Amino acid sequence: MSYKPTLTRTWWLKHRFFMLYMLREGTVLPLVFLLCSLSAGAFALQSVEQFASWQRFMANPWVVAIHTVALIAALYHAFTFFKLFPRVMPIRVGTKLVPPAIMVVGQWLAVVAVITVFLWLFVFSGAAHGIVAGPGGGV
Amino acid sequence: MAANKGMQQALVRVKRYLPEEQQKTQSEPFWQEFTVPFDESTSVLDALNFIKEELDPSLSFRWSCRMAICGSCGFMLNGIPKLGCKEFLRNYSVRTSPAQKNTATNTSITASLTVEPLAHFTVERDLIVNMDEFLIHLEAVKPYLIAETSTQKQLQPSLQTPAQLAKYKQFANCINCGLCYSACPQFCLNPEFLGPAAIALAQRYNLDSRDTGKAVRMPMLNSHNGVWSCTFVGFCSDVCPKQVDPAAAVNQGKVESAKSMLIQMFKGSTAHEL
Amino acid sequence: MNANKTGSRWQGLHLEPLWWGLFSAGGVCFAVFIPAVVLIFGIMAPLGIIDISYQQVRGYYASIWGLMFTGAVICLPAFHAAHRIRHGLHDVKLGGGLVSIIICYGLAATLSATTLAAWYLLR
Amino acid sequence: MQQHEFDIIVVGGGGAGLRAAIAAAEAGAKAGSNKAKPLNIAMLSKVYPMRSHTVAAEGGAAAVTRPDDTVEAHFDDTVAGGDWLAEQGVVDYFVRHAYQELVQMEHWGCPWSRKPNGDVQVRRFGGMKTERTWFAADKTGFHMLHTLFQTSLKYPSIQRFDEYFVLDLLVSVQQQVQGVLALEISTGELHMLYANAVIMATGGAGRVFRFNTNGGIVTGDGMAIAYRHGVPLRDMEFVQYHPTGLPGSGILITEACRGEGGLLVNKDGYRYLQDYGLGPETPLGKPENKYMELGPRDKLSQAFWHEQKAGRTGKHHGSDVVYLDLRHLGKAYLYERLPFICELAKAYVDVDPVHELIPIRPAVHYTMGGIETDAHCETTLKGLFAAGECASVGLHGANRLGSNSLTELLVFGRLAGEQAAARALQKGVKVTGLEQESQKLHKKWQTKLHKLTDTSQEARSWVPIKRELVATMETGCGIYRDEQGLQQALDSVRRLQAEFQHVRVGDNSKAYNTDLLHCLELEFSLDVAEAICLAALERRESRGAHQRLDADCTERNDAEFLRHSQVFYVPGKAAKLKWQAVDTHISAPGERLYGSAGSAHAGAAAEVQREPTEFEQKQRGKKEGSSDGGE
Ligand SMILES: Cc1cc2nc3c(=O)[nH]c(=O)nc-3n(C[C@H](O)[C@H](O)[C@H](O)COP(=O)(O)OP(=O)(O)OC[C@H]3O[C@@H](n4cnc5c(N)ncnc54)[C@H](O)[C@@H]3O)c2cc1C
Ligand code: SF4
Ligand code: F3S
Ligand code: FES
Repeated sequence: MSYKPTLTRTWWLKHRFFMLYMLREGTVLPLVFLLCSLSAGAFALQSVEQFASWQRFMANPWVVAIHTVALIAALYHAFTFFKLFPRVMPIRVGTKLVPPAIMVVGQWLAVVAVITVFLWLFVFSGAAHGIVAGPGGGV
Repeated sequence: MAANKGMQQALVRVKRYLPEEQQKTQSEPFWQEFTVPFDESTSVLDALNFIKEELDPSLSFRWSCRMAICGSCGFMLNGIPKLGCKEFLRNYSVRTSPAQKNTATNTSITASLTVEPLAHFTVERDLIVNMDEFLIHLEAVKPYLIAETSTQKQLQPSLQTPAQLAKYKQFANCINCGLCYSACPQFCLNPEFLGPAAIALAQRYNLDSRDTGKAVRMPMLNSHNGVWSCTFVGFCSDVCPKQVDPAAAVNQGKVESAKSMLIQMFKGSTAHEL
Repeated sequence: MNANKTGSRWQGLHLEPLWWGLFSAGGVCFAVFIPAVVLIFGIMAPLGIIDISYQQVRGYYASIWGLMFTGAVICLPAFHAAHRIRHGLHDVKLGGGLVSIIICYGLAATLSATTLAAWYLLR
Repeated sequence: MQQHEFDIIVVGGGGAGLRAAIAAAEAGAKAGSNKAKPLNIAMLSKVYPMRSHTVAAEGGAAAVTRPDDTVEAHFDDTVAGGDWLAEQGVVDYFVRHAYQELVQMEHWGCPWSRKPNGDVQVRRFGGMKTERTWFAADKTGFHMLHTLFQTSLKYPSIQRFDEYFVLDLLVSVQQQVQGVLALEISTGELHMLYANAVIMATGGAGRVFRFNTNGGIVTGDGMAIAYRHGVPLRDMEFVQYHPTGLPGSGILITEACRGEGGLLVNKDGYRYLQDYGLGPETPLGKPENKYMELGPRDKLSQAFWHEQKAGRTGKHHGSDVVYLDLRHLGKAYLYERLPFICELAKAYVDVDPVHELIPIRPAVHYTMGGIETDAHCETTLKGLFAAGECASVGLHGANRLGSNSLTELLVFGRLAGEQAAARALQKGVKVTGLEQESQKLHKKWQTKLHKLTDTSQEARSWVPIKRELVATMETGCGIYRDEQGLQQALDSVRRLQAEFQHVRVGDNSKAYNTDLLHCLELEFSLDVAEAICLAALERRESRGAHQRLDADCTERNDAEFLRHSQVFYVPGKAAKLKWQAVDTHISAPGERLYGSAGSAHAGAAAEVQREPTEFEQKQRGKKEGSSDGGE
């Protein structure tokens, strides 16, 4: 003499919070594509030709589009992940919690730092050492 | 609460289920609509009491303290788990203008709201769900201080600094309202999942400087139905009326559980004091 | 219920903490490294905003840095993705149990292994 | 009808019920180690234990803790606070056991607020000479209740019957309690539970009044149940108004606000308490025990009444109010010490105490009286014990001091549990004809419930009766009373009792028939209300919370009324009242003075010297040991 409603497969469409949750989980879908592209790139380093064809593949507008989605997904993932981190590993000084906002900002600084390092590696240092695009390189 | 002048009208839709009648007629739970007068201070609980006293005495729901501390009055309000006594009709105003007309009383409806029993629990009648399902999970984590007290110590309180208190205090604020279970899809998908409040309570004791019972609580948390059924949906903390942040408790529990299992592997038996 | 008496080293253990550990580490990498990587290799280079050369990339990748890159940018994120997909399937009431585990983490492991092989072949 | 056998039955899952059940379980386990089996305990509650109204207590629990404090001082405060109507032997026992019980709570994990060095922190409270109130922020009752509930889960011998509504006691022809009859709320089924010892711990009866700090379940059920079996209700006229309830809802703003330094001002911003024998004004941020805002509750509520009459109160949504000022305490301190108050003020009157004044007014809070018990918590009915707010063990006299009640739950909850265990272990309690009695009781209630839910009759709602009852009590038995008003109230209540006979609930279903439950609660409330009115009418003097305005009654009159009132139930007729002597063997009645008048008078109260008993000496020894950890 009782009833128990169960979840339908589409439960997560019923509320904004759950949609955002699924979106967060869904960020890994473009990531998977990116991982495959990168893995292919690693193989393409075997020869200049293969690398060139990999670069052509990467320049395909559809591929660029998916990778743009992957970037947005990565940033959204970062946004959610950084917010969760201080709650999973709270840091206390005496009775006071280190404000989560500080930890969140710290993590974003790390992202910016990594982007800077990569840019430095491929743009500035590359130019400084006079390395130019090889045959078939560059688009 | 009588229908005073200067009061506005709210349309309250309530999910009804009368087990005996519906057993007989093999019918489904149904919706019933009520028009309820309200002012600035009318809580959803006040509205339900108005319905019960003035419109339909058969409407059943739980309540007790009416001050958001006893945890009785959890309902789904417009689909979100909330405490009826801490939510006010004024926050459910109908934004679409012009306001709907209630033909019966010829007054205009300025607020509207749906009330359902807490999700993910078995519904026993109207807005009353089976709370034993919740309590069984709570009891499973041995939620009491486990410590050896020598006779000498028994005469005096143990010391606990404010910093040690701060470590678990937040998790001790749970009022057992069950809202977090209604917010957690993983609990619905796996009703054996210990769930946010029970794990928060386990953490409350695990983190207490006076407690030495962590080793006996960990096997429960380590299991699939323990912390590992959670995917950090996080809605549990969003709806928690007491800022317990059970999602944090569960996910801190994952770190603890991983540690405890590692130690078990290396020690060659179940985790002792960590 | 007293696991202390009957418990062996393995009693009640399961692999979830391992998957979760990989997932978490992968999540950090996803958040911290992937934005830079996808920006450089997936967007800026293909669009010609910056130039990357075969020699330069190969030079970097064939070193120990390439191994670390593979770990942080391919393997860990792959396990992160596998974990989320496995749980996501459960969320929409698909698959489940051992099958999901084998498929999801299996694929992540395969991707990791092949990429590591690619790195090894360069040396 | 299902039947169950137990050794002990506890009715009520609040602080007192849980403490009693644990004590009984421990006593049973001790006895069990040399006997065959431990005692089986049933604990019934009409709500899940953690919903009991103990959960709402905010301020704290009192026990002598600081080295500069003494149990004698706690005794004096309590006895004077109760206007010498407390049973002094009982108070003495209480103050000596208070500390040990709070320490026990600490060992069970209660998250008491602490000093930086890790010692338990104590705060000021109204009517207390020294800081001695233990607290867990401003959710003391909540933390105590949950600690007790969770601790009770350790004891397999305690079997809970959650959401069982107790209807009646099973009493043998030999006038011994043999069990209880309860309604399983989820199914509507009747259960008979048998035991030689029954503990009533059903809480107060505040909901007999309209405007009050109590939750909806505080309807006096247990009082009425015992009363209907001939157990007197004692000192029922003493109903405490708490000076600081929120207008509209009546939700409590704890006395701890004033303990922490909060001020009360009228609409002109004037600290009016100095005009009512509580002055002189204490400087801002320097609260002094027993002065001004830290006077006892009855005096403060009475002061409000006078301000209201003089037109110096403000208005909040149609209610007359005065204001509580906490602003000078600062945000950080408020959030540490009074977080729940900040939450409540925000949610229910939309006021932020950090920046604004909280509108407040007196509200019914506590029933000092209740089921009469002796010093061992046993009632006149053999085997029936009572503890907590439903009981009148004689601790509070004519006015309860804030923070004495939470400690009472522990001290007398434990005592009741132990005494009940002793009774249950007694052999040779011969009872005959129980089967018959049980059948009779079952039949009686079956018929009654059937009548109440008889849908062939026209439904006559209990709602108008309840509304009239609570309004009647508020007008007739308010902060100030007089002959005419009380007589009217008593007549109205008796009329309502008669009208109740025609009530029919519209809902005749079995599962969760809350309409029926509210109706039964109302019937209990009506009996309790009659006792309150009758006792108040007959007490022609002013004492503690009972203040009369009619000529000859405005002063305390020890010659005639230094006595407990006892109201007896007479089936089918008007209740009867008797008077009972008060135990004043330690402290002779003196004048109740606060503020500077009180200080000038300090120590003047006659103290009868006597030899401490062996037990008390032991306690003192413990107490002395305990002082070391102080400030
Ligand atoms: C808002 C508020 C704040 C307070 N603050 C303080 C404070 O700071 N310090 C202090 O010392 N005191 C305080 N008090 C007083 C104190 O909290 C109460 O007196 C005390 O908690 C009562 O406890 P109890 O166990 O007797 O009853 P309760 O906690 O009310 O429990 C009664 C139990 O009996 C059960 N019951 C009742 N009727 C039936 C029935 N017919 N069948 C089955 N079960 C039944 C209920 O389900 C419940 O479990 C406060 C009171 C209020 C209202
Ligand atoms: S954690 Fe929060 S939402 Fe969950 S039961 Fe406790 S108080 Fe309610
Ligand atoms: S909503 Fe559920 S999945 Fe985890 S974070 Fe909360 S328990
Ligand atoms: S009635 Fe107690 S929490 Fe709402």
